[in-house]
Amino acid sequence: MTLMEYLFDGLLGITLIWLAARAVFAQSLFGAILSFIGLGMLMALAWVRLSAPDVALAEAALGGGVTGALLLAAYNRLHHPTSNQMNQQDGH
Amino acid sequence: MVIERYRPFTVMVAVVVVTVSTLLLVWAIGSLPPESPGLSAQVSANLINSGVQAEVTAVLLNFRGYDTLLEVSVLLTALLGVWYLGPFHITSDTPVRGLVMDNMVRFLTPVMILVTGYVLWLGSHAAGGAFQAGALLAGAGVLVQVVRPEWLALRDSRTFRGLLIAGPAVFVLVAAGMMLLSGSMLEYPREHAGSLILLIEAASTLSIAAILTMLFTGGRPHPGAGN
Amino acid sequence: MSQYLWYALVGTGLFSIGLLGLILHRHLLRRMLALNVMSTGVFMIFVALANRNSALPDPVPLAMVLTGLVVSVSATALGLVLIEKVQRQHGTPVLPEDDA
Amino acid sequence: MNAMASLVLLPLLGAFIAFLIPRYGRHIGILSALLILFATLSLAQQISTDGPLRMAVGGWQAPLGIALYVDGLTALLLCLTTTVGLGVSLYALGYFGEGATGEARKKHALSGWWPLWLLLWAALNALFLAADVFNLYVTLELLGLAAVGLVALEAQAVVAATRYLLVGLLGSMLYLLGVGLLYALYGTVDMSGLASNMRAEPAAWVAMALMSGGLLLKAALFPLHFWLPPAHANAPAPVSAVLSALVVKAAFYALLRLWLGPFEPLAPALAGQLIGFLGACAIIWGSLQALMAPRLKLVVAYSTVAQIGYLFLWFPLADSPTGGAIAWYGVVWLALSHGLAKAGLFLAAGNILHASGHDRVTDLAGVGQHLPVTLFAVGLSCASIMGLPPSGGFVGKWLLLNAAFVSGQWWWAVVLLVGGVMAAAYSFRVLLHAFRNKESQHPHHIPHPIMEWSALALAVGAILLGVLSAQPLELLEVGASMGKLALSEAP
Repeated sequence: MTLMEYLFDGLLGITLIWLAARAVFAQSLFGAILSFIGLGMLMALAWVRLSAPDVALAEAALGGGVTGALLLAAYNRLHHPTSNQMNQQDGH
Repeated sequence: MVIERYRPFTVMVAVVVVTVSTLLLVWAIGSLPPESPGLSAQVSANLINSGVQAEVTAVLLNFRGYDTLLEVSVLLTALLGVWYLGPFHITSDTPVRGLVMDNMVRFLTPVMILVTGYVLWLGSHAAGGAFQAGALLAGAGVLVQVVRPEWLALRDSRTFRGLLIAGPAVFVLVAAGMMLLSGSMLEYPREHAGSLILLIEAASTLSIAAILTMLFTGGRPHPGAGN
Repeated sequence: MSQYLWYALVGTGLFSIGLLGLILHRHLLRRMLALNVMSTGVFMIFVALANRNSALPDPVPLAMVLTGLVVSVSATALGLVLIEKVQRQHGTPVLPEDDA
Repeated sequence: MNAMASLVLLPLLGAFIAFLIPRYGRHIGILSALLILFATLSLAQQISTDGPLRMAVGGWQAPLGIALYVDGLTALLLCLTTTVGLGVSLYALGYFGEGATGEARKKHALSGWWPLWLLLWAALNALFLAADVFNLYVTLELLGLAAVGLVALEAQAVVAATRYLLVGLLGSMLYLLGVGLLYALYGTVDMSGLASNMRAEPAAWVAMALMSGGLLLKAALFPLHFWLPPAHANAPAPVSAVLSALVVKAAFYALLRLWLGPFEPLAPALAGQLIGFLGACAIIWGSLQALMAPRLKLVVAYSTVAQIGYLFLWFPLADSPTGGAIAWYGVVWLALSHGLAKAGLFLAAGNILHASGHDRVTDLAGVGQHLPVTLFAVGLSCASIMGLPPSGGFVGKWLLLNAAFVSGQWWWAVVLLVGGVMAAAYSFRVLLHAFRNKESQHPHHIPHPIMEWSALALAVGAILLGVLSAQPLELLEVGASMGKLALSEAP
């Protein structure tokens, strides 16, 4: 491995840890969620570095993408509790 | 960072637990042998009989296909949990609109559908496959749901429920069919392995995408016609 | 330090940060985030350890991680909707007995 | 072979169809239950003549593929699952059927029961059959999510369901990390492969700690039991029955398999004593809480915490050359009879709640007048839980007591006796209130007869397990002695 690669892995790892710490302990919940999405995106990079392109693709789509969207949607619902309840009728 | 007020006892417990577990893990990982081939050799040796050329896909859908069968059922179970918790709620009063968003959706959706097909096909010989393709398609679904929900017009109908269970159901039916044919669950006849895997993957992609989009909306949709 | 070891340690770090958050936080959405960070760490350890041979990584742990990713998204989705219901019933996204 | 696969595939398929066509949910549910019964019986028959069975799924031998394994222990637990499952399915016909009360009346809860319950059933069967630690992880997740979905069918139980989910996720995450370490060490996740490679080394110790910790959390061993009482007490009655009778036991079974198989060379005597001590604490603490609980379902839930404790008394006794075998039969008998008795008790409690609209222990007067069958079910279940002869619970406790004396660890016998007395105390507290007559006042609803009789049938099963123990004992003998893994096909 070249020096560049060492540097890259080192920096990536430290950034991942930093984003994880923010995703868990950031002051604002919204910031925490954004950090988590960022973590998912950078994780994809880490998977590529670990020669796991399958996981990279899935992580980018699932970990960052879908989970991020789910978290943001949940955040929205928690913070705008008045505008839900479109219809209470029960279906089958 | 940090700052909710924690009870000192909780903090103490947390610090002790986390320190001990971290040290144990580092100890364990440090003690692992630095070389381990794992099952690479076995996977490559049997790849020729698996019906696909990509190793990860071969493991997921053939060698350890039973895990994957249960796993798509896990996804469906999560959906059912949400489904029976109550009806669908609109997240904001109006969809996100605007010229930029609108054009983006018009452009991106077909592109994402194309890419989904490509990734699914890619799975047979390179990085890709049903999960990645399904997640991508779900991304398109979420985007449309946010900007132009009327395109999807999610309704609780027999057809929609059929779409949700298609992946797991095809998987189970193939497993049961193989059991009746060859006497062993999920043992594909070698010449048909590739097409059976593709069938399972295609159905799973659609179901995964539908389920993930549904999960994003956070509840059961309203009943529509045809139910 | 070899590459796999470094990433395995980063994975351990993610796991520990998540665990710390899970124990400390009362807000359910934050707990869910912490659990997700933990699972990301677990997956990272899996993939890092699959990289211990000079050639391509062992595909079996990679397949396991893909399985785990889907399971974790499923559980997260169910959890998030449950949290929303808790908030609607109790006015706060915190488990009642934990509220101290 | 086909019977094994059917036990997983049938309920899965049933669940999908029940979701697709909710109108026929109950028909599909009962049909699936009957087919599962048939598959279970033929599997039990098969292994009692041919010995333990191992199946390579997809024709791929371990370590590349996944193996399923059935021996006597597996078969007995599958039989327990099928019996309880059939009883609960019949009960659900009434509970979620016409004239259902409370939350169950809501249509979505009605139609949600069948698909989720069949998924849970598939997960239980798959878990008992698993001989692969990663496959076990997937079944644990399926089990956990289906259980959470079922608990949440009762709107009041949302908080309990959320806590249940978080605890379950933490448990499976710890377990998964352990699996990762084991694979990194030995390049296999097959239990027999692991068992033959296992050596005492750091990563193996840590993996054992992580996996055991995760499973102990799911098995709700004191002090990790905090999540259980609210979830089991607030869920709909048939769900409570399944959770207490089967789901908790599934985690215990997984632990047993791991400690008897892969981790056998590692298990230190000290850990056995520690787990036994926690079991003893669970018995005392759970019984004490049951004695003070204001609601019947909470009494029953805390009783589960205590009864789980008994199962863990096996760990310190297992190593004893003389007492080990006796303790083994004792713990299996306790697990089986508790499964039947607790299912019956929770279903009966559901009837009482259904009839009077509440289940406050001090206001149970009149139950004997209006629900004699249900009260009889409560009585029989309690008899087994207390360990009165000739119930299955008595046989189990008697064997454990013997094992404690024979192995010279008399202190566990003290715990057993104290636990029995306390169980009698909380049982009689309930029964005394329930037997009191009340003037006039009719109950709100008389439960459908099938709800009363299915509860009674399960309770009778718990008693019969003590009387007719020959056949199940014979079945338990199939395979290597005391559930040790004869997992590999003659290497």
